[in-house]
Amino acid sequence: MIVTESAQIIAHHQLTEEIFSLLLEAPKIATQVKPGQFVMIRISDNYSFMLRRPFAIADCTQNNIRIIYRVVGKGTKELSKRKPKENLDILGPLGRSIPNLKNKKIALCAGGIGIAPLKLVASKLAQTNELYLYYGAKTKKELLFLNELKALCGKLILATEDGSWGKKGLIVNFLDVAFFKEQKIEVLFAAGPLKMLKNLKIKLKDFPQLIPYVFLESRMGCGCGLCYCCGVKTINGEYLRICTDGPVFNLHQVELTSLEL
Amino acid sequence: MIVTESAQIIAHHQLTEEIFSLLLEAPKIATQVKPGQFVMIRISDNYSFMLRRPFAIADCTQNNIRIIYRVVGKGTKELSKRKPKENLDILGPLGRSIPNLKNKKIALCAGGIGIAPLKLVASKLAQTNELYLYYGAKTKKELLFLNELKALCGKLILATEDGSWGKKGLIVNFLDVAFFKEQKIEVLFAAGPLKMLKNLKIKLKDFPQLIPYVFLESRMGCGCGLCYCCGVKTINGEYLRICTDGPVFNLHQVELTSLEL
Amino acid sequence: MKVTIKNLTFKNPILLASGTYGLGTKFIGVINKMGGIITKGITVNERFGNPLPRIIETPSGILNSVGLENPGVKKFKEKILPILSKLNTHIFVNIAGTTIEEFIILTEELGETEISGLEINLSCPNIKNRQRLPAQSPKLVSKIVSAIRKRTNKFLIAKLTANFVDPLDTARAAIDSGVDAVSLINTLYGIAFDINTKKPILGGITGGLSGPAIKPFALYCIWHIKQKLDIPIIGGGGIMNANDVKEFILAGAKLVAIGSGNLVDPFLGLKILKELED
Amino acid sequence: MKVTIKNLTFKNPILLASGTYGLGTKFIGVINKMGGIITKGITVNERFGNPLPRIIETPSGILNSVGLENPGVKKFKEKILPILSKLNTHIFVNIAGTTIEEFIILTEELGETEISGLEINLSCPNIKNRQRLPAQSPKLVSKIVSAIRKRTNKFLIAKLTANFVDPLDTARAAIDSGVDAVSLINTLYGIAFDINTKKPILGGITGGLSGPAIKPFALYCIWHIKQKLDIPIIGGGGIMNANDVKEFILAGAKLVAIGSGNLVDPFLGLKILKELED
Ligand SMILES: Cc1cc2nc3c(=O)[nH]c(=O)nc-3n(C[C@H](O)[C@H](O)[C@H](O)COP(=O)(O)OP(=O)(O)OC[C@H]3O[C@@H](n4cnc5c(N)ncnc54)[C@H](O)[C@@H]3O)c2cc1C
Ligand SMILES: Cc1cc2nc3c(=O)[nH]c(=O)nc-3n(C[C@H](O)[C@H](O)[C@H](O)COP(=O)(O)OP(=O)(O)OC[C@H]3O[C@@H](n4cnc5c(N)ncnc54)[C@H](O)[C@@H]3O)c2cc1C
Ligand SMILES: Cc1cc2nc3c(=O)[nH]c(=O)nc-3n(C[C@H](O)[C@H](O)[C@H](O)COP(=O)(O)O)c2cc1C
Ligand SMILES: Cc1cc2nc3c(=O)[nH]c(=O)nc-3n(C[C@H](O)[C@H](O)[C@H](O)COP(=O)(O)O)c2cc1C
Ligand code: FES
Ligand code: FES
Repeated sequence: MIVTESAQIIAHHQLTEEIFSLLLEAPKIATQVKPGQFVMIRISDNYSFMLRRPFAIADCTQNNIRIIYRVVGKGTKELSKRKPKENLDILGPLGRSIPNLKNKKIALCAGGIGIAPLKLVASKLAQTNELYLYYGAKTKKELLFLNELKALCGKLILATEDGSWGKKGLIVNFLDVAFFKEQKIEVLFAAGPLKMLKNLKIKLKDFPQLIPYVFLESRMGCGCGLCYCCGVKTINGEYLRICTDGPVFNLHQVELTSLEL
Repeated sequence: MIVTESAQIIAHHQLTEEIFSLLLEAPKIATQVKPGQFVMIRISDNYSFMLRRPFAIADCTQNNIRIIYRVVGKGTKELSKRKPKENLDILGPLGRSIPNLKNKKIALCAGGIGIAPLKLVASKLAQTNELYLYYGAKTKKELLFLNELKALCGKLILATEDGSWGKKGLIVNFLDVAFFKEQKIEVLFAAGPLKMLKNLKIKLKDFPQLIPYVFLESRMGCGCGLCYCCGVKTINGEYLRICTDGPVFNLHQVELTSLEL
Repeated sequence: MKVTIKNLTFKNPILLASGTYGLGTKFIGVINKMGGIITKGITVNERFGNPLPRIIETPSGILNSVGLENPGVKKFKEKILPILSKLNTHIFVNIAGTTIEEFIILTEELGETEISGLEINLSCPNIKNRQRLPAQSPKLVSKIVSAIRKRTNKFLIAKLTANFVDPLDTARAAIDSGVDAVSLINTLYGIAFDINTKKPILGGITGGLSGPAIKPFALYCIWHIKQKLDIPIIGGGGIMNANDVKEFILAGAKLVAIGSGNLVDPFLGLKILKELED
Repeated sequence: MKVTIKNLTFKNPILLASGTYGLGTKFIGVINKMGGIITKGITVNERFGNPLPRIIETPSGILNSVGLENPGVKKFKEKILPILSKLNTHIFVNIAGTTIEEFIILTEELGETEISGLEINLSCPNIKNRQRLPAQSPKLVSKIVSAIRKRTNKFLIAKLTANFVDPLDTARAAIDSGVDAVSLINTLYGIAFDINTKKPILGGITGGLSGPAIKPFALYCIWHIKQKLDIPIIGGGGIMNANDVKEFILAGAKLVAIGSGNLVDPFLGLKILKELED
């Protein structure tokens, strides 16, 4: 059941110049969370920030949830100023869970802050599946949580755009058809910038057997199916709600071009 | 010259449940201040507080100015949350100086937070005049700066509404015609709630010789004569600007009934 | 807090405004406590709505260009109405025709169903290629309302606009033509530009402005009508708390509608109700 | 950043809007750097304005009911004009008649003075007992503008409204009747209630809504006119920074006017200019 909760900030750390980790005590939401879901955070109770901001749930325990976010605009900038002990009004859990998968070989492909939703996905799927993580970022400093991820995934393929760690280049380029075939990888979960998902879509022509799930983003009004403001066009031309039908979609079913923010 | 200044908060103390003292480093304004003047403080740079809030300058040194304020609404409440080291955008100095007076016997009459402007007035006038301070508040706790004031004024008459200190009752009631005559008190400066000024106006019928200056308040837009939003009706029916013609007026010249907020 | 208008009694004066609470199938617990809910605008044919982005934040406001995405009246009757008929409050379906004929079809499709009434959407700014809103012309308002009134006995609300028209004129036309209440103000026209791309930000180019930003203007419109015309008004525009509700009632509204506030907090209706009861 | 319209060249596109920079006698250093200043509205007779309070804050906006307090055109010419004539920028006097005859008097009094032009205030919402604003009727706009145009060669600006009228219609009327530019949007209608006293807060009961709250609507109005009519527009409504200025220019404004922003910061014009130059 979706609820609003006044969540106390337990910890708030700056991980890189732009990326922050926010740990919130939100038991009413935490007890319900499924991987793939997100929350909407109210940045402030004044009207300078009318709209809540959506963030994936990156970690979840009995009482707490963690958000990993990048400062990109005025809302995330303001959020980054919030201090432990302060409270934030959050709405959640929102969106649908990822499908229930067992005994599969699954690839995860994270670009930059796309690691946030995939972290929780990985910790869930790792229990009953074999995971291969493809993880790319701009620089070494932005490759986060490597130890935790190593513990969850059988194999890690890392890349940075500047070559400061792992392979040099965009992570999508390192998805290898031969390897996927050989390892019998059947499912992919990908999260990252729209550009990455577009590259992925092209690349996937070579992976006809793979079921590619992707995390989509769109500007949101309500986050819970009331306003019809979020959406992604399906190949049939209708819109699906990212907030209630997603945020995870089969990449073959959706038109990424409809998502320009 | 009126300027805007990003003033650092040097100290911010809670004096009573509702009253705060705010010390600001504002050299560009401080060097120009004359008693009677005020500043306009921008509560926040977001648009929840479109209008600046006016406050009397209560103390002034080479570099610093002090504001004494009572939390009465959303702006002062927000202001009370600001911490030392933070900056506030202030506009000033605004309004006109009190008249230049020398070798006079002068009474000051402060009701509650009305002590704020009269404090600076007292420290200025004390240099060349003999001062009599009438100071009333709700309770003993709200009678502030008594030591400082004692050092400036030859005589202090104190009153509280609940009788917890000094005389019991409204301070205006203790202005005594016989005493004023006897002491040859020629000028009065009064600051306090509108209700007090109204009582004073009635009372003054008994003091025909006295020149009564009062500090007036009105909702303000600009604080500097641009918007015609502040004002007090004169006995001729025209409006004077409180921000540029005041805030100090001769009580005989103005219609207090025009000032209901 | 009961309010009665004509044959309908509302358990409290708070409605959930059209387009801000979906079709009425979510947060049923909230809906059932409200005076009523008005569905998203329903059109004759299914509409997929405008390209993204459909919503942006403005100072104390929201600009949206959803563009009436909805399943169309047939699917709505088939799939949604059965769910709504289980609700324990007044249900109004917001109908959005682009021609009189369409309004007539919508009325005929919905006029005999189990709903409490229809809100006639004469003022949606998010339809392309439309020169003027019907609610900008008292004549058009009369024509559409009369055509609908002839075909149903249901409670009728005219959703008017305050864009480029004096709503007193259109309110008079609507009431004279037989509606039971008028509802206003809908969103104001709005646009926003991206100064980097130099293009409008919204997928629909222009949008509708709502939220606290428009509240003083919304209050004015209601007060202004009420000075001249003693009619039942459903007031809205920027309601975010119980004090806002009280202001709208002081201005002359009999019922109020929460719009953008529902997006900020889907439980706002409940919270306001609680504040009002205290 | 120079802008030329007809016979006038502005050193930059930023004007100080009527009513928000007094009569032009204060902060001369700021005024001289601007493209121009428009004075507070001047009437035939001295006006003392509305009772207090005259200004209140709304979400991202300001509601004012100053009521055109001003010394009247005679005193203005005598005491203020000599000061203004020393300014080193364009000076426009905002004239506010309540009848055509008054507009004619104002034009005759000011049409031969050393100012750059007149802004014809057809849209001040703060005059009591006025049913409609002149700027709500294209016909009235034509009539007033034509009468003024006949009597002066000065640069003429029509200050229009977006309250209850399509400003495209009135802009067309104004231009066809001979103004050199139109200026909009003036304040929107607004009211606010004190929920304790249950009365309107403003001394003038109703007021004019300005500030960032109305910006998306103001941008819309300008964009909307510009789609159909290629005329010089002075745009304003909620300008608080350089990006806002850019948005208005993208919407189609040739010049912009800072209003409420001057109250928040009398140096805002300078600050925006600096931001634009960087
Ligand atoms: C389901 C979902 C999950 C997300 N999870 C994460 C996460 O875990 N970590 C993270 O860093 N970011 C995440 N994002 C993106 C994040 O919501 C935006 O970066 C954030 O809203 C930007 O706000 P802003 O005010 O700083 O940016 P501004 O650009 O100033 O925002 C302006 C408006 O655009 C919206 N907006 C801007 N960028 C996006 C975007 N990419 N997606 C949706 N709305 C946007 C904002 O919400 C706001 O309404 C997620 C988005 C969605 C839809
Ligand atoms: C020249 C001048 C000097 C002042 N000096 C002091 C001082 O030294 N100490 C002090 O505590 N107070 C002083 N005041 C009053 C102070 O400005 C108000 O208490 C304050 O603005 C209230 O703001 P708020 O947002 O908390 O109240 P709200 O009631 O929420 O404010 C709503 C609006 O009304 C205005 N307003 C409310 N009360 C007043 C008032 N009394 N005068 C003017 N505007 C008001 C606010 O500025 C704001 O725009 C002075 C006022 C003036 C005009
Ligand atoms: C996202 C969104 C969608 C809307 N859709 C509709 C609609 O379909 N039909 C309608 O009559 N009004 C629609 N409205 C207008 C609202 O019902 C309401 O009249 C308006 O938003 C003003 O109220 P507010 O300021 O409380 O939001 C919509 C508003 C928003 C914000
Ligand atoms: C306090 C105040 C007084 C005003 N007085 C006048 C006036 O006398 N004549 C006029 O044409 N406009 C007047 N206006 C309107 C402004 O010139 C401007 O058009 C309007 O405020 C919108 O711009 P803004 O949002 O930047 O304030 C006034 C506005 C304010 C806030
Ligand atoms: S954000 Fe409102 S429906 Fe998805
Ligand atoms: S507050 Fe603007 S003129 Fe005094």
